Amino acid sequence: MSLLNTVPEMVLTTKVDQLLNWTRKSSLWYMLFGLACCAIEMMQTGGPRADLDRFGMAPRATPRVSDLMIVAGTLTLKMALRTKVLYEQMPDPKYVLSMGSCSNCGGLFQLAYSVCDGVDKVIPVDVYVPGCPPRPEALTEGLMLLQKKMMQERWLVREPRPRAGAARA
Amino acid sequence: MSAYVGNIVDSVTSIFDGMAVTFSHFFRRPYTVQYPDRMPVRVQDALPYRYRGFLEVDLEICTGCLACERACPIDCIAIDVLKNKETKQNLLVRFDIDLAKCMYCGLCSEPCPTGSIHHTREFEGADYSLESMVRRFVLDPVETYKPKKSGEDDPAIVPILERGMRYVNEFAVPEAPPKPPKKDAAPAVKPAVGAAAAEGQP
Amino acid sequence: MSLELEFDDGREVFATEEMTLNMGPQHPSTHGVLRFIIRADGEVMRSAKADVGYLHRSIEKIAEKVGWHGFMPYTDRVDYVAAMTTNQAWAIAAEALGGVTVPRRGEYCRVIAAELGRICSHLLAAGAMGMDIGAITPFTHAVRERELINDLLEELCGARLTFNYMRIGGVAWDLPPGFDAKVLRFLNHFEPYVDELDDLLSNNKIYIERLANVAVVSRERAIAYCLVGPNLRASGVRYDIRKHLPYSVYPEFDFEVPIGTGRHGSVGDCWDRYIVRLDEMRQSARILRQALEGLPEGPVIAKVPRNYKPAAGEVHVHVETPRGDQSWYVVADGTEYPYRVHIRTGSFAAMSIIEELSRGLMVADLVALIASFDIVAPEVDR
Amino acid sequence: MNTAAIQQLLHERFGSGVGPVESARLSDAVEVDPLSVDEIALFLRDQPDLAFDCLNNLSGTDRPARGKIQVTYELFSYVHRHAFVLKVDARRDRPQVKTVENVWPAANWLEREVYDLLGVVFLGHSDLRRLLLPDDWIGYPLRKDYVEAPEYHGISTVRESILALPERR
Repeated sequence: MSLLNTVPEMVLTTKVDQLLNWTRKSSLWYMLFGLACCAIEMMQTGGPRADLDRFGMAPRATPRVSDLMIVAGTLTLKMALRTKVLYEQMPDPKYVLSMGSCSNCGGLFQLAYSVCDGVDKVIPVDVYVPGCPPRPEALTEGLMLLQKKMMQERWLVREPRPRAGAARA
Repeated sequence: MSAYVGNIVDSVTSIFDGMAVTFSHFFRRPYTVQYPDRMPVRVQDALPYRYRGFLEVDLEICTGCLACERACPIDCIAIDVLKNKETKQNLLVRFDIDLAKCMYCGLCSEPCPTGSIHHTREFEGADYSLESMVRRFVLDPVETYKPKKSGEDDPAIVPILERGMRYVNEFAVPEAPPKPPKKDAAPAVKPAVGAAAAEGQP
Repeated sequence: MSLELEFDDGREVFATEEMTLNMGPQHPSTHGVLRFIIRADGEVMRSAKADVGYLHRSIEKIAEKVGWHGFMPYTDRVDYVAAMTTNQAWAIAAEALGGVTVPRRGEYCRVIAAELGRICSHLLAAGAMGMDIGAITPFTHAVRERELINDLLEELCGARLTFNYMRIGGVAWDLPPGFDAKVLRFLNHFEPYVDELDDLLSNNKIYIERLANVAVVSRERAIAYCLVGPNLRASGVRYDIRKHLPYSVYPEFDFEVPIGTGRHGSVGDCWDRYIVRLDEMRQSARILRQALEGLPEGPVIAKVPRNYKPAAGEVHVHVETPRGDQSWYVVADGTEYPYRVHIRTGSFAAMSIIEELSRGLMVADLVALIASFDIVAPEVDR
Repeated sequence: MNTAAIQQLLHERFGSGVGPVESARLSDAVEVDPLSVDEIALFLRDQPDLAFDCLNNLSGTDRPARGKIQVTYELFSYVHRHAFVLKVDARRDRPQVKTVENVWPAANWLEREVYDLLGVVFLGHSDLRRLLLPDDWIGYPLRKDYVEAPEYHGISTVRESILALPERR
């Protein structure tokens, strides 16, 4: 029973799409993938002041039940291989938010020998949030940008997602 | 037996202690800041003056001295200065800052003589691609700023320079008052990072 | 399946087939990316081998590339939970090599910033410990209090986590106007809060049962494994770099060095390591009050050339960070780049003892053990 | 006890294996033979008026100009509250040092770290594996002549800067 990508575009399907998107965007569960400094800011974002629960976002411990991977911190080469495994374990539809300079492009650790310069070398990234580390409000803004992107997605007539590794090298 | 009862009493009282703290929060002021809506002021305006957000350059007062480019440990600033042979003026043809790579350390804004490069209190810059995070400040080549001996009198530049000098003074070392900007603004050769360290003299 | 009696101490345990568990590197605990390979016999661990390095960012090598001033932002990232003290360690090392004297007001600014950072770090340690044991509430409380300190530090230096506040020769910026009043107001709010955290957590029966008498580290073992800071003091050694190998202006302040007393179990158990941190927060508040009172006037930074070139030499610097004595070994060769920087951090020492301590513990106790050592993964890996 | 007095004691006991006090500005050290460092360490720990019960720091420094890798031991005594720095020079082409793991258990990980990053082999170490880097890493990155590999498991280790325009110098 796969209706995905099969239905021609019409009024009903767009409304169904919008409903689906709205439900998904309002219960975005993110995986706790705190790697380094940004992890502290991510925890602060989940904490009482910024309170991500307002957006229906809750931290999850395992990739199997999460929709979003917030890559918060420096991705080392040793960890990069594991990141790919974790990403592949997440069920579709899945999103990746790259938080902070290190996971955007290596940032200040581009000089290092053991750091993977940018998480987009390993997995496709949907939203980049600049900052070192981004303050909780900046992360919230990035998440809202992701929600906006989700709202524009077409489900019944959607385009195929890019595969892992097909991202801009 | 008494230990058994004691344990139960202990458990109940300690849970009660904890719950008392928890319930007291019913009567405290809510703590959550409802970003981005339902805020009395923008977060940016509530941030302290020293907040190190995104970098910004005021080209009107940039002397093209390349001090910021040299101070940056990770080369996330790129400046190109050309010398115009006819007017003997330096032309700023490129001033790019890679905000995706920047680590917001503030080392670049410290040596700036006029406060041209400075941190703003902006932090909202999330985007779908990295290319959009490069701020390219020079769209058309502009002449670099040359401080006048008699003091600035151009009404278009005075407020910008005032803002810049306020920035410089705020962060300046109290001991050393900010020097007037130097005149020579020829692009210097950047030292190759790591070259000296790689030579192994003990 | 073999049926045999295992432990010598009278506990009768049927040994079942040994099982290898993998914990991490991505896991819900709050200490960064660590991985443990656990060999367990049912619930009882035979050993938990730590596999670290998932956050090895080659900071020591980068020091050889970016120069003396440029390395300061990197020290923030060595221990991001308490970046101020790491800043301070690097500044002290570079100043010692270059023969720079810091103005007194600069030293006071450093102490104020460092002690605020210490409170910040211990708050996270206490909160994360509650969360790892299973109590979520203390964590949110701790994060809430942290926000207040973050606000203060943001006003002081413009960043919430990676401060880059100190410079070689002093601090980058003087205290902003009205800052001391704000810190005092925070302290007046904070000191009762520590008691509240005490109420919420410390004497909770479940909490004590989970922590008391778990993973006891004796005095001799703590020293042999080079445990430092609160972990060492919990084992009953009264040794604090701030007091016994003083640096900066710490000799001018009156504060106590809390040690573990074994109130609910034996000296050196997980509960002691927790309570030492809680007591240290109170002592930090005390130092802060004295520092604000005695704040001298004057410049905050000495004149240091932008092209800093200390003469050749070597220096060993010890600084008391929230995770204990951070030992820096810095070699200069007279150029504008350090020749070698090595950092032995508190978490590194604590990580190395876990394999030995884990023998005979329950699997669930491992999380309590890691939390009680207050391990921050990038501090292990650097 | 100061460094000179300790050097005197060591010299009396071990003879030619113990060098004179080396003064590098701000820090005095005594250089000893790499293959007898374990005996010297045991002596330093067990002699009652020395009682160095804690190995505070152990680090390696590559000195290609001299063809040596220097291992520095920083000792501390919680009994007498005094410190002492011991140094060992290993040959750069075949660096071998006796382990002090049996004397101070803290040396276990510290020596593994030096082995990992500088390639010094500690003879008699119980578990000499890489500590921080992945097991299949090639080379010893803290050596001065280390060259970064272009890629690791298909992940390239360099990232072209977005700022790099063709006309850039």
